[in-house]
Amino acid sequence: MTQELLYWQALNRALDVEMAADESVFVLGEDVGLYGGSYRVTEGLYAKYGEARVRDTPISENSFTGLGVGAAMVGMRPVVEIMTINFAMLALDSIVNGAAKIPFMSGGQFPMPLVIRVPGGVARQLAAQHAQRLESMFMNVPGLRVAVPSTPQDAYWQLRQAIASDEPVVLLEHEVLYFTKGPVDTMAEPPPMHQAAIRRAGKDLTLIGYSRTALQAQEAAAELARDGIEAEVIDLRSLNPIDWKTLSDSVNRTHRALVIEEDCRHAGAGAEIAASLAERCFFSLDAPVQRVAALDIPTPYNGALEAASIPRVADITAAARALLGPREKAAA
Amino acid sequence: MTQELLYWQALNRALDVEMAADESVFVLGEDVGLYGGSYRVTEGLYAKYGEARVRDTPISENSFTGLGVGAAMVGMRPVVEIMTINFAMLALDSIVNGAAKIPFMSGGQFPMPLVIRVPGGVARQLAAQHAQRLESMFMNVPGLRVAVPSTPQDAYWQLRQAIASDEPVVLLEHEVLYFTKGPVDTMAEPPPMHQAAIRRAGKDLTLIGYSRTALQAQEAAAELARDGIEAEVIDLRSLNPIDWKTLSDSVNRTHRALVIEEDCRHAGAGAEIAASLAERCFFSLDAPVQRVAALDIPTPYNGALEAASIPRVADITAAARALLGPREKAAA
Amino acid sequence: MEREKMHRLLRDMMLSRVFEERAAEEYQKGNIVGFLHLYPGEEAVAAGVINAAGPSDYIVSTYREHAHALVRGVPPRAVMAELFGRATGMSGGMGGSMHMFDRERRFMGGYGIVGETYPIAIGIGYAIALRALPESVICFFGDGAVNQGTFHESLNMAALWRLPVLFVCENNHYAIGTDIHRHSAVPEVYKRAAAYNIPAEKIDGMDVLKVYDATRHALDRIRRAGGPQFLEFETYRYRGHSMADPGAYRPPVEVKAYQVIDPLTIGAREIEFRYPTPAELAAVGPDNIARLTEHMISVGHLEEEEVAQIRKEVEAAVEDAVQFSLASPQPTMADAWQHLNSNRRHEQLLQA
Amino acid sequence: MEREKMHRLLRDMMLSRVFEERAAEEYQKGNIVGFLHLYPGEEAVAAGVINAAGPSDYIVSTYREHAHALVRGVPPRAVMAELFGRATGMSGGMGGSMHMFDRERRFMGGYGIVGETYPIAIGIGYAIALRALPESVICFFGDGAVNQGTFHESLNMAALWRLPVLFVCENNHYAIGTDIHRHSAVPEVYKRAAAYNIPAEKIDGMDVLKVYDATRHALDRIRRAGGPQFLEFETYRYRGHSMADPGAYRPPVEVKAYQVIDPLTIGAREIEFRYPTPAELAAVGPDNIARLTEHMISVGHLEEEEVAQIRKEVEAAVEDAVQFSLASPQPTMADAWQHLNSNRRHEQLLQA
Ligand SMILES: Cc1ncc(C[n+]2csc(CCOP(=O)(O)OP(=O)(O)O)c2C)c(N)n1
Ligand SMILES: Cc1ncc(C[n+]2csc(CCOP(=O)(O)OP(=O)(O)O)c2C)c(N)n1
Ligand SMILES: [Mg+2]
Ligand SMILES: [Mg+2]
Repeated sequence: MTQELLYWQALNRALDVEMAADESVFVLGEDVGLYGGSYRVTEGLYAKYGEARVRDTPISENSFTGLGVGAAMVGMRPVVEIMTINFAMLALDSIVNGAAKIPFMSGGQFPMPLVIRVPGGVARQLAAQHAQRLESMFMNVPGLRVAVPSTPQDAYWQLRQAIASDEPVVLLEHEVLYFTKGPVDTMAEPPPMHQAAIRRAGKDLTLIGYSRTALQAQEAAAELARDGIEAEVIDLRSLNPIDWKTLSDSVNRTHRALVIEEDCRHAGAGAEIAASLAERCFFSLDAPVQRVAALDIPTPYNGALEAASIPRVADITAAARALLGPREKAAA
Repeated sequence: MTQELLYWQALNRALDVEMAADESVFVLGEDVGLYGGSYRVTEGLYAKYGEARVRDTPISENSFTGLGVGAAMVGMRPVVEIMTINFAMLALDSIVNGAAKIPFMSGGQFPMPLVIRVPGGVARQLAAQHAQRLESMFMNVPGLRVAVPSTPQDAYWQLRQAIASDEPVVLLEHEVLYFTKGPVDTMAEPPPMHQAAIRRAGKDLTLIGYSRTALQAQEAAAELARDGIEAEVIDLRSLNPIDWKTLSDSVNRTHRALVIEEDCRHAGAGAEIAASLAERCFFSLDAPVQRVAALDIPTPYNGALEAASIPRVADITAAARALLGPREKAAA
Repeated sequence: MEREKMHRLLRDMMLSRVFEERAAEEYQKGNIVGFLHLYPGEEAVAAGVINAAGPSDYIVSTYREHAHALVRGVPPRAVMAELFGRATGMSGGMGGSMHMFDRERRFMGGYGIVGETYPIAIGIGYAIALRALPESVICFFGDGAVNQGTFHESLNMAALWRLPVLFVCENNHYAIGTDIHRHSAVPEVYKRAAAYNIPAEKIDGMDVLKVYDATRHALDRIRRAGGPQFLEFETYRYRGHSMADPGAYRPPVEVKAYQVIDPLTIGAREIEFRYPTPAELAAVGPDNIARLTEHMISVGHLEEEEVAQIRKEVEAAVEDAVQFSLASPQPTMADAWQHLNSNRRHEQLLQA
Repeated sequence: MEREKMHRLLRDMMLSRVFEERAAEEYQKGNIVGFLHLYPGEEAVAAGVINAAGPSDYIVSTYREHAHALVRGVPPRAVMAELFGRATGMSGGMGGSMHMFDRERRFMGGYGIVGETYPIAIGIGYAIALRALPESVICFFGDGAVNQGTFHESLNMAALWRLPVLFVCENNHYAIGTDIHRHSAVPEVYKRAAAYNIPAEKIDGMDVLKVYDATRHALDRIRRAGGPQFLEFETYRYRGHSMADPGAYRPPVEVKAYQVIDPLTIGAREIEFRYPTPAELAAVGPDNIARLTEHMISVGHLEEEEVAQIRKEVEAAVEDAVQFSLASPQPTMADAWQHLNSNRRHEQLLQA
């Protein structure tokens, strides 16, 4: 059954379905209950499932995330909401040294059916401390899976898959996407949680994005199409693991790749993607894999500077055109 | 004046010189005082400078690191020792949201002459929680400088430069290097803190390492030389900023690059290096930039598995040989 | 207390109130963007505490810090221009509402991550102690912030090393939408300082004279005896947590109870948690402010007409701040890079 | 207390002691590598607390957890093999000294980052509370660990939601080389629980019978009344913090003072903070162990010969554990990957 839903509603629906189906699923975080969630994702659940299963926590990120870890070890399926990713650094020990390592360190004795939901990214003028991205940080943690839905449909699917998974999953939700709308089919069989999606087919170059940048890549592709440039757009959907096959198949066809990331460029998420593709597709690349990334600067509060510090659609189209330049030369 | 010193002694000497010269320099961390430091780096300083300037702290990483941030804002020059990098995740908020952002967020009003010393890397069978690397995590933070000395001389120079700097510097010290010996010239003019060093000249390929892997690269190069392969070895010395010019000049000459990192491969430090070199040297590369990296697995306690989980010299020589394979083909 | 001082307190509180209400208005117009956490209802704390501090004391504040900055003497122009993100703002437009700094006035910043003020404050305190200076640090935080691990860690160190830090809890009973009884096992915040042997008191934070006196005494004790002190001020915010919060989680009856404290109730509309219209704003009046006003009039320190006069003055100052901000230049990307690299000094980076 | 129970306590303490001394020896031989934190001196705590728990209670421990595992009933073979890094170890050789887990016995792991046990414990407690089961969680931590932010955060939540957690502080007066008076503003650890309204008691941790009784009562209170309890046990470690610590920071006179508690002083050499030679090890004897021994003899629950008999038994068990470990296979890299992916179940990853 397909409905038009907002991104937050899709997440809300996914939580509701899983909580109704399985008593071991519970939600906790700051203001997820009575208040209804900062981005409304948990709206209505407190009334429906009660305060024990929709638990408002004190401002104690490391400990309530660790609480989720402990509960997951004994078979609960906690969904921890860290109000925004900016506070996730406080909880990093519980995530990295707890959730990601316990199954391994114990010699495989314990499951870790823990989901950590984190709204993040650069929203609108929230300034340097409230505009973290951190995707590369989570990517570098073995034992952690990182999903980055860009559409309401993926938000719905991937949150349900994350809850069903016995591995710890970090779900990075982009703050700017909560009020975007899209069709959600609640009956269809979802693709694997980490499978990349080709959002648009094209032969001239491959644009690679995730979360918000996947949408920007599609906008850029539409604009490029007006000039006769056919960009293929891949939405990664998962940053760990990464669906390399879909990526290299595309790049081997287009011979050019542009990675779009909101992470700061230096050692950001795009570095891994660019490095791996440059290696995997070396002999088929006609130009260096390029990155359109955020500037290596803390996010300024000022609106114009903030906007200039992260990728804009115009940056993507400009980079795409520049990337195609050498091809013409090579062909000539 | 040149002396043979152990790596820890060189650091100790650097602290002593700076503390003697400037009253605003003080040291703090767990067991840095009475106990003399886990790796002896602060040995003797408690007796010489007293407990106020060599401060033993409670086990409260986020707060004592933040204490350093506050003290630096009013002109002190704190040197915080986080006993090992494994505990640095607890202090990440103070480092990332405090030290790295305050100078910027305040519109340039505050200096941040803070040094954070962190022993880290994979030592010997300390298991998953005590074998973090995290270099890519620090690299991704704009506003933070990251130095990675591999020799006693660099340890001495870079710690002194870090203390003299008004920018926040993370000094990553490798636990395995503390008891390595080398000449230290205390009078010579040091190179810039972030300048890479060519440790060995060669024409066939460029091996790029940092901290412990820079030494492994030199060992590998010596071995390759026996087979007539002349590897150039670059020691990065700094991970943020990176001395791209020295790197690309070398790769443009050798046409092949191998990055050696102890970070886990997926989104590790090597990803940035490989991605940037693949981009900068695209037209002069004869083979893909390759990485020899740690496996994407938490570090096993078992000794043999631990050793197999991080780069060994044999892995480097094997990768170097494999990398040279295609050249012969191309030449043929 | 001398007349002069009381006038100062009253003016500061009125300026804070008018400034914040105008900020809300400018937010609705789109001149201010992002998170905006306003202070109405809590003015007695900022005015009482900061007026009791000396110029060589340091202030460490939170994301709800505009009033703190104003009371500290930062010109309304610089505060408003920061909210507007202009180059003339306190932080050059880089920090915005949550990150206001003024080095000269020892206003050491507003911090946006809950619990960050403690370590910064003890760091400044440590520097003071090392240099044996007769200075103190005032560390602000809310009732919700008390549950962050840094509270525990930092208070322990402050007590252990006898650092000159005054911990000031602005207890407005809520961490966003979570009532203190739902976030703290011991809701009497000041009692938690006992775990570190830090002397602590609970004070009516709606009474600026009590706030001022308690702070003076606490700072005196720090100067005389050394070591930290702790003050909890019970207060209340009339608005939602931020401009994004409708505040629907608070029972109207509770809000009413706090109004009773207030001898005048002109502020009533405000507490319905709609954003006030300009007309309503004009009608917004005293409460903790009214209390001081009444007191001053009753002891003969103030005439009715003076109140109107002060209000006119602060309104003019705020209007001027808005006009100044509107006319101020936007910072450029070059400014941003310069701020980032402000501490690089003479060092030349290699081609990076 | 019945004879049976006392015998059990004595045997557990002796096994723990002998096991740890042998581990030190195997460390010196190179069969054990990495950090090795030993427990001699503190056995009364592990034995008393864990024997008072039921099989459905959970244990969350630190990096100094071998004795906790042994008392919980994990075969010495599995504990030793883990120290040896063998596939037959408690954690398959993946965890080592600091990370021992036994799911079946509800031994929920040793954690190496100070302060990690609190959140894990309240998480398990939360699960128990949600399911309304008659179970508890025992959460171990040291005196140094009390200063970590998670202590504060987790105890608050445990109290707020009345979780069935018994917090157990093993106060051996040191965080590595830092004496409790130099790391805690309030060195009476149990008093700090008052900040969360958690009932707390301080107990002589050198007296296993007191430890056992206090734990029983605390667990009873949890079962009857719900909500957390807090016990502080004063104890002492005779060795350095780990095998890498010569312990030179402790004045000999202090160590002597703790020996006085001990009716027999055969352990004396150990506290010179050299690693004991095999000959010395053989001579190592009781202290808190001796205390129980004396008591049992005096009340007629034990004969002198029985002591020697038990010692022989535990020595044989430890010898057997060492031989077993030596003969055990090393884990392979395939094992490591399998442990990492143990929870992937049927899911097929795309070619990654
Ligand atoms: C570490 C962290 N967690 C969560 C938030 C989101 N947040 C911002 S303010 C706030 C409530 C703080 O309450 P309190 O300390 O009482 O201060 P008040 O807003 O009432 O002045 C929360 C949860 C944050 N900024 N930082
Ligand atoms: C977060 C963190 N910081 C520092 C360390 C290093 N460290 C290991 S044990 C220890 C002392 C802990 O003391 P205590 O809690 O009293 O336990 P004890 O070792 O005395 O049993 C320290 C500082 C660590 N493992 N984790
Ligand atoms: Mg509050
Ligand atoms: Mg201890």
